[in-house]
Amino acid sequence: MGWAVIEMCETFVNLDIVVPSQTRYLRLVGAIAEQLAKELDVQEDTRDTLAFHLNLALTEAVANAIQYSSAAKSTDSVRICFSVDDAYLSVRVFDHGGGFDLAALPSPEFDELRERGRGIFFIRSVMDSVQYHKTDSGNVLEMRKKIA
Amino acid sequence: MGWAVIEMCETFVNLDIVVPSQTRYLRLVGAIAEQLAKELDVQEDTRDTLAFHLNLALTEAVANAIQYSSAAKSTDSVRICFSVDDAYLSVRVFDHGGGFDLAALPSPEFDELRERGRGIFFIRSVMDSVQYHKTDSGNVLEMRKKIA
Amino acid sequence: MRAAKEVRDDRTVLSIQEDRIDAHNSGELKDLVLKTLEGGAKNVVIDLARVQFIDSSGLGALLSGYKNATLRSSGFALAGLQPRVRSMFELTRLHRVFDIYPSLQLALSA
Amino acid sequence: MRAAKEVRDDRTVLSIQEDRIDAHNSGELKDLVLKTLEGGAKNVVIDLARVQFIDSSGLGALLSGYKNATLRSSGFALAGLQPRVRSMFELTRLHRVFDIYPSLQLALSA
Ligand SMILES: Nc1ncnc2c1ncn2[C@@H]1O[C@H](COP(=O)(O)OP(=O)(O)O)[C@@H](O)[C@H]1O
Ligand SMILES: Nc1ncnc2c1ncn2[C@@H]1O[C@H](COP(=O)(O)OP(=O)(O)O)[C@@H](O)[C@H]1O
Repeated sequence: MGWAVIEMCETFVNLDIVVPSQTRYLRLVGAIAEQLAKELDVQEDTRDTLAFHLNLALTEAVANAIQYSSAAKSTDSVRICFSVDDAYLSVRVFDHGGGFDLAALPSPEFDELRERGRGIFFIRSVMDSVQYHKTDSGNVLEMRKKIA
Repeated sequence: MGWAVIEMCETFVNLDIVVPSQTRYLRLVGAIAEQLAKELDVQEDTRDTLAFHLNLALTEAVANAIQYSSAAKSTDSVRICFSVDDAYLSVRVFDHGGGFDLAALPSPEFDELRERGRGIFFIRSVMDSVQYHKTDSGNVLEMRKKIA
Repeated sequence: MRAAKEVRDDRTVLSIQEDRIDAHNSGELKDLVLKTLEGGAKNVVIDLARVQFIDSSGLGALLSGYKNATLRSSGFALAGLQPRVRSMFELTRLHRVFDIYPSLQLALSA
Repeated sequence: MRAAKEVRDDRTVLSIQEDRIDAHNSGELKDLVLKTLEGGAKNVVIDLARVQFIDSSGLGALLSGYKNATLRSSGFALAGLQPRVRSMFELTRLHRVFDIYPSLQLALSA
């Protein structure tokens, strides 16, 4: 007769990371996002999918932050903030480029075999909400995902 | 006849992370340290040991930063910076407590079965050099490890 | 990008040795496929069995290969898609565009 | 701290269900062992087979258990140490202090 002695089930997360604005860091950022998903208090069977989705969303968002900022400043770095409020995981990716109008972005035309333009589509596919706005500390892409 | 087409072997790392000053983050910090070790360009057979050693050193250092700062400010956060220069991985852990004299710290007496006092010993065992100094942005424990 | 190139009968197999394709190495993948086609390959198979993750730029590199191959009347097939990779093709409906085989072996005997 | 307690003949087995013991949960481990001894257990075995990582505070919790057990004339053994965990005992020479068995089975048949 085994019995569970004490069980902790607190959802948490508050993590800030800063990496140089270089694509070689995408792998590490993706891996950290997966690690973080594994620490979250989500159901066992959805954990691997959540890890994949966070990896993908972060990879796409940070790649854009690098690409569309680099014209501005090549010694730049990318800041990424993870946090949980209520039942949402929220991830913010900052960039220092010219910004863009996320709401005006059309969905990709699947029949046109263009090589680009699927990044935001993937982010929207795997996250529950996506917003982009300009702030005093740069532009920020904010992605939210319900985790409970 | 397969042949390697292009191979990139650049050692890199420059990662800043900030977590709340709470022990529940030790696991995540350790996991990120392991992830980072896996991204380094070290020999396959030493990678797992390096990952373990970084996990251990970070766990001990961050636990101390949390414990010996918390008297000062409980809403504090811990900042950890990873970087590579030459063939060394250097990790700095910042704290905002009263500080201590690392050089004056005696080695643990193994025959006395005291419950504490082995953290710095482990850090010294698995890293190549350890320093502690006070700076304007807080105290910093700097640990270096040769990786090439 | 680590990859192995091998000619088997009329096919040229590019086996990708990376576990991840993203904006850091997708340009190299694109170049590799292009050079292989420029080298006269007439039937290219990309073995993705080792690739556990691909992003939108990686799909773009494969689309570039597909379009180039078509222009040159070369075959262009993908093999060994892992679940996460496969899901990326399905989300963008690109699994209807590419010639996809479960494994390299099946691609070679097709 | 997730753990399972089981009485087998004259032994009380505490199976730790965590893959990691660090300053976040070592206090709970210490309390758990202390309560078990206070409850009258006379022969405690800690099964660490699932624990992949332990830090200095975790060793401290086990030392607390060891000292308490000795004071109460109870046996205190460890079983199933994984390589990383074992190396922590060796670095601090605590493997000479504790009664350590490769597996729970061997500890129970000792
Ligand atoms: N951080 C950003 N800063 C400026 N423009 C951006 C940013 N992210 C995305 N965009 C714009 O949105 C478009 C669509 O982005 P995305 O779907 O990721 O496709 P891609 O980057 O492959 O073109 C980009 O072409 C770019 O114009
Ligand atoms: N960041 C720190 N700030 C202040 N004092 C510290 C810090 N880190 C270590 N110390 C001091 O060094 C001693 C030894 O640390 P350690 O070997 O980790 O053992 P423990 O923390 O278990 O006592 C501590 O007891 C403490 O006095």
